Amino acid sequence: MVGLLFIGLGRIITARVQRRIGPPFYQQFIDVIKLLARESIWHHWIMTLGSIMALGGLIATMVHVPVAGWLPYDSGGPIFLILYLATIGYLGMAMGVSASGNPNAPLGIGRALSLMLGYEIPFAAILILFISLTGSSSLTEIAAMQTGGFLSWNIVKFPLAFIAAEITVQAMMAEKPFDQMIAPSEIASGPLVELGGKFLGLGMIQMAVAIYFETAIMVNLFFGGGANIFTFTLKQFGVYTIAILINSVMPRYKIENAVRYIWTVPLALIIIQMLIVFLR
Amino acid sequence: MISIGAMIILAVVLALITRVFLMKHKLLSWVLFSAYTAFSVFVLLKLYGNWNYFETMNLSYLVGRINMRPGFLNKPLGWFFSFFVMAMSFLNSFFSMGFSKSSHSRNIVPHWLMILAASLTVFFTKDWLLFIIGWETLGWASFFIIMGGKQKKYKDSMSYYFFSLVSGMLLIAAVWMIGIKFRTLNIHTTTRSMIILAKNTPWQAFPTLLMLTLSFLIKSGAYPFHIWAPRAHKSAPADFSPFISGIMIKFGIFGLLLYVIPIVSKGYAGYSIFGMPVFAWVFSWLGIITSAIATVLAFSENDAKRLMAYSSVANAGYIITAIFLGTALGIKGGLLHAFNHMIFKAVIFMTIAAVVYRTGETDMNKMGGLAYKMPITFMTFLLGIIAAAGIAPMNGFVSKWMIYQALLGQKHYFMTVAMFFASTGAFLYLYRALHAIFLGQIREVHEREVKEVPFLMQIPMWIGMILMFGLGVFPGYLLRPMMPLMKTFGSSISESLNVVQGSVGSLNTLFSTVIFILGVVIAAAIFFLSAKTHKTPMMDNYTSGEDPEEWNVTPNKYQFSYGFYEPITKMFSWALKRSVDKAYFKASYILKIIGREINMIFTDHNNWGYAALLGLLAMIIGGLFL
Amino acid sequence: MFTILYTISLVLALIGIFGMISQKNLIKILISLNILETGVNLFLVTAGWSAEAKVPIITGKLGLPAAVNFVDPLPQALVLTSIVIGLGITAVALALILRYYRKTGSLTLEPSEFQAGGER
Amino acid sequence: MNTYLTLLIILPVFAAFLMYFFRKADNWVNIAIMSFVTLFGTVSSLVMLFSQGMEVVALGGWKPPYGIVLVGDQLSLIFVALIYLIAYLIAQFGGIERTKTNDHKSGALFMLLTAAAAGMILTGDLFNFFVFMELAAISSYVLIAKGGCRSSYTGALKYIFTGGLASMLMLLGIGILYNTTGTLNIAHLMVRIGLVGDSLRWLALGLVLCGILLKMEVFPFNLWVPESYKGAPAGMKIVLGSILSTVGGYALIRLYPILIQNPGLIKMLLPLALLSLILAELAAYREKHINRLLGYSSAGQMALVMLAILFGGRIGIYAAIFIVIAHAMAKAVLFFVGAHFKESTGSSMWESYRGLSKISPIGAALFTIAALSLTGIPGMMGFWGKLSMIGAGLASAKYFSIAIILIITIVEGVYFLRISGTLYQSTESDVKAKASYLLIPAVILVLIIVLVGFWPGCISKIINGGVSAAERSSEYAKLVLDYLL
Repeated sequence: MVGLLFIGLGRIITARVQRRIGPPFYQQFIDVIKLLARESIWHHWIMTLGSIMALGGLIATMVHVPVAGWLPYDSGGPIFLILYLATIGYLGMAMGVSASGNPNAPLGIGRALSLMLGYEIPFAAILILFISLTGSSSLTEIAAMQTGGFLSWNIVKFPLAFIAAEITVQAMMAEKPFDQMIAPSEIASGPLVELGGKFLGLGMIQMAVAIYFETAIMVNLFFGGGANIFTFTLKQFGVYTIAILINSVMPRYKIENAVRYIWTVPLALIIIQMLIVFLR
Repeated sequence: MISIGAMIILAVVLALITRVFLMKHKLLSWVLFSAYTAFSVFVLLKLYGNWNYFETMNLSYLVGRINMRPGFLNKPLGWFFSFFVMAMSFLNSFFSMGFSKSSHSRNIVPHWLMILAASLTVFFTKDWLLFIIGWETLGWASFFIIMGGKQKKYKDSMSYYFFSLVSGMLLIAAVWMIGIKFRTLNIHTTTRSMIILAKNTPWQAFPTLLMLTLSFLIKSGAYPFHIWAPRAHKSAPADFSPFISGIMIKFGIFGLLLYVIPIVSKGYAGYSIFGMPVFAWVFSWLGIITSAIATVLAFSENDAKRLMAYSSVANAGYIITAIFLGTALGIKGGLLHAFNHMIFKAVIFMTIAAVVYRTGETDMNKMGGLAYKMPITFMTFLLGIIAAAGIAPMNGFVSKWMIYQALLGQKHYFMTVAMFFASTGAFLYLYRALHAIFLGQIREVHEREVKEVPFLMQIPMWIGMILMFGLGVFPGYLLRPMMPLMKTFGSSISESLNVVQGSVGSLNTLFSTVIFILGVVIAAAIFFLSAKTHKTPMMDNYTSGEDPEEWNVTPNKYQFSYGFYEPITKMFSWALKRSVDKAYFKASYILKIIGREINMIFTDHNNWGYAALLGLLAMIIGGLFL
Repeated sequence: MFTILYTISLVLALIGIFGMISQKNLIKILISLNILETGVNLFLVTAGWSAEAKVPIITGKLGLPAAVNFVDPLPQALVLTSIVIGLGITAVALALILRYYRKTGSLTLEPSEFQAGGER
Repeated sequence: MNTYLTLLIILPVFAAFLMYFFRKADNWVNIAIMSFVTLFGTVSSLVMLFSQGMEVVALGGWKPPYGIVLVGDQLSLIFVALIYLIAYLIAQFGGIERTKTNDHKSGALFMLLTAAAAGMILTGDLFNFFVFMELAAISSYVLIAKGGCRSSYTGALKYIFTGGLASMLMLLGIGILYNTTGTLNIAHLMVRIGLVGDSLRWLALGLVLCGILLKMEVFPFNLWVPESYKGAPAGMKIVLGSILSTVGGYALIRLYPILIQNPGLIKMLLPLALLSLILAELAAYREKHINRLLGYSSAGQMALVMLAILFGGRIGIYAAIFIVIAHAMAKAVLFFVGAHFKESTGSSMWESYRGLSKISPIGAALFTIAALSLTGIPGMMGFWGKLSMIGAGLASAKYFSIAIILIITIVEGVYFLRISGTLYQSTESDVKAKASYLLIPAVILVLIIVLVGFWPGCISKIINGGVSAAERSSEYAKLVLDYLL
């Protein structure tokens, strides 16, 4: 829900940046409900399986990300599990759209995965930085480490890492300049090309869920979690806003340039950050 | 209770029988094979827990001054590996029974039985001599299986045999160094002596350890020696590839765990780096480099079996890294990953074999959409790649997670990042295989001809699926029996069924799986509660309702497979250009040229040969004044 | 005297070896081999010879004890054997050279074609 | 028992003359004579071997060191038994007589050769050794030339010249030895060799070695090898590969106590053996003609034997004996099977043997096993030799040589299994298996190879006896000299 709200608000922001008025913030909810209500065409049960697996995987991932220190189960927000559970969502999505038989879809997926290869590495480096500092791979503990006011937030302590993470998350959310997988003008929205009706609706929900937990991870890593759910969501929205703002003014990279960029700038930043931390 | 030696002899005898008398009766020999493996599994199950059970053969060998009576000893490490060998072969035999109808080589059963005998020897032997014997028998026996009487496969099998010989030679040399130093060839006593030696004078232990490590690494396809893996897998009969990938690659791991790791982790007192002996550190890195390079090579691979072979090499890389960390967690993670990899990679190769069985192809560019015709195979493959990519609810994730934990626990951050690269890369190429083989557009030929494989071949697939999922949810079912094994590596944690302890966190697999299933249920609820669906053929959508035929659009044209990861491949072209393969080819070419030149010496009838003789005389006389 | 004999024999042997190395004609190589052989035989005989010694033939008249200075008879026996062997080798070699000449029309050993096919 | 030792040499010579009288008779008479003689030799030498004694016969009643002695100890009897066994198999199952040169002359020459080989092994006198060597050489020259093709003559002529040169050098060495020590009895030489001055001893032993190295096919004395192996008739190939090289190996082992008194000489021989090994095996790696390939391989194996001896020590000698035996057997198998293949396909190029396993499965299996044995793969006889040899090298800290040996073993394994692989490739061909009787001896030998491969204990005791005989030179000398004195 929150993710959909974010997307709606994000569309407004984009429009404002581009000097348009934009849709209302609840537009996204309307879209989803409308799509779910429509009769849709499908080709094969694997499409269904893929869609369900994708959404299921992403929901499962979302559950593991602590929101303001709160979790439905005392798992502590295990970061590796989160990363790899998210992957099953992506795999499901990829499988579903592959089964649709449209060559644009796997093309988009191929790009998405290439990009994933790019951003996982600096992201892993960032995680390792925090894990080494806290001695725990639990997001809850990483967030808990930052309690005590603005100055103890990691964004302040490790600004370089934050910049790197921001670029990485930009790629993770497939926002410009890293939206090669969607690329509406080149490959007709890539993975989404063959999806219609409720498949597209599910796809939108997936996207919303993904945005939700990605921003939540960022908040936990750099903004000290949140005292309660509202501040937490606010922070999430802040992160998303940054992404949207960058998105609205950026052109698109070629995929190999994107990966190369991710492997140079953010990785260099994070390594400098690591050196600073470890040599201090 | 039947003894281990008798089981080995039984295998050899059965091999002879099948080779000599049953060449014409393939099915019967597979049934015999199946019966033998089932029997072995039974015997091994009875042996579990009976540690330190030993038997000695009534033969005495005199090797140098070392007089010995070879024998077998039941240790947890050997037990586990041999159990998996037998169990996997047993599963595989069902598959092969169904498979062996077509133009399938008749040589497989006898040589496979030889391999089983050799592997039992290697896993249970008490002394190095039998170890060498088993080790080298593996080489030639698999050479004949891999070649399978096909002319075009012979070069590939040769490359396997070459590396196998190299490994064997290094092993012999190392074993002799041990034998000369300690005056015995008993593996377990020399381990203890070696630990002491390594503690006191590491430089004396170093060459032996290095040779042994190299020998074992060659067998597990580590980096500069990895080139045999894709070739052997590609050329091997489709139903033997699971065994190569699942088992053969693990022999090296077994060797490392048997001798090298205990010494390096316990006693090695050489220079250390980051709190780890340089020796272990270097080979840990080698493991990670192996996985990274194999991953990159796999991106641009178009052959399904070669791709999976690179994946196996990458996984062997993780295992090597993990066990060389030397910590209990690392070894546990490595071992668990080794066993998990046995299961999921064997299953993946079985599905590929099923595809080969129906289509006769391994080139992924010539396939596509097979999932629509072979759903069971597809599901198996899907679960297999989920496990292989180390994604959450499957067994591959647990062991990968443990390896990450072990790496982080030892603060090897760069290795962790490199492993992330390899792991994500695995997801890339595995998805590519999934897409190119099973998804997308189905070829018209396959649309007409392909159907699901017979039930006999489905049995191991079903079992594999259950195992992968079951061990993913309850890794404890594997970790608990492994406790006596881990005790030999100095870890005495009692394992619970579904919670795995790491160095910087713990993992509740049951919980995460339940959450995942709940997520799927929610998603399914959303899906099924919403509006109806309407099935249309795939081709309808492209041409906006027009007849695809008129637009000259065919399924064959609409399958996107070729050059799947071209951008990434392009990025790594600098690395691919300088491949090790070329160096090997170059070396082989140079060897041939030298050979020809030497031939000329012998065939050329000019008298300069006598001049060489005179040179010899001069040398003998000149030696006087030296 | 010894020195001269040894020198001559060794020089002969060396000439033979040199001939074998430098010549290409089969007959000439054989002749060089024979020269070498002569040199070696001469060396052997020299080894048994000693100055002012008696002939190693025991006759009835000369019933003397062993203290008498004999020429060592053993090398002479050896040389006899060796000469016979040399003769045999020479004969066999000549026969073979003849056969070779008939077969190929050449008296030098030509390199056989490298990839010669099915011939035995 | 003493007479048996003499009979081992006399009987074949007698048979050779006997054959002349049966020249008009059927072939089987000759075969019967040869088989009887060689079988008798095999059995009697084995009986003597197991009776554990040491036999010394002074010929003509002349006592050593003046007269010629025949010495049958544990070492020499092993070798006599071996060469007689192989000679028997050749004679009985299609060697000399059943090839194209279908006459009694080959048989007579073969018998002479056998006698000479046995004589070389049994004699205790250096000059006598030389004489037997020349006898063997002359018969083998002629036998090689019996092949009748161009390379037979080329090979024979090359062999004659190399052999003539080497034997003359050896004779020179013997002359020097006699001149300085005053004896030619090997046992006596062992005692007296210390009397010779360093440089002269060096020269003499170096020259004597020339003759032995020729028989062992060590570079640069092996330039005749490929052509002779290619040109010789089938049986003669086996004689060359399995009997003559074996005798060379024996001679080196026997003379080892003398050689060891010149440590420098061993230092000089080591690189030579290594060079020989490398050259031979690399040449074989490229070779396409099967008989030449096997010839190169023989040279390589003999270089291995030489290396094993040079590594020294008990285990080195043990390895040397083991390798010699394994090589003789495996090489005989390979040549038998090779002749069978040649008869079947009409070609000697191993690349044309594709798919022969379908036509002659037993032949292919025998070839593979023998090849694996030569490579030193476990389960076969050759493995134990190679294993002991590597141990010997490492024990004497010759790491470089061991590295070379291991690398070369890999090359060897590759080229042998390449041929085996070719045999097992499937093709369509209308070739029929011919001359399958050639496989009978191969089966016998392979059974021995595999038996020993799995249970080396059955012969290691005998070999150890041989090792003791070879190693304890002073004891040997004392025994020979005291035996009749």
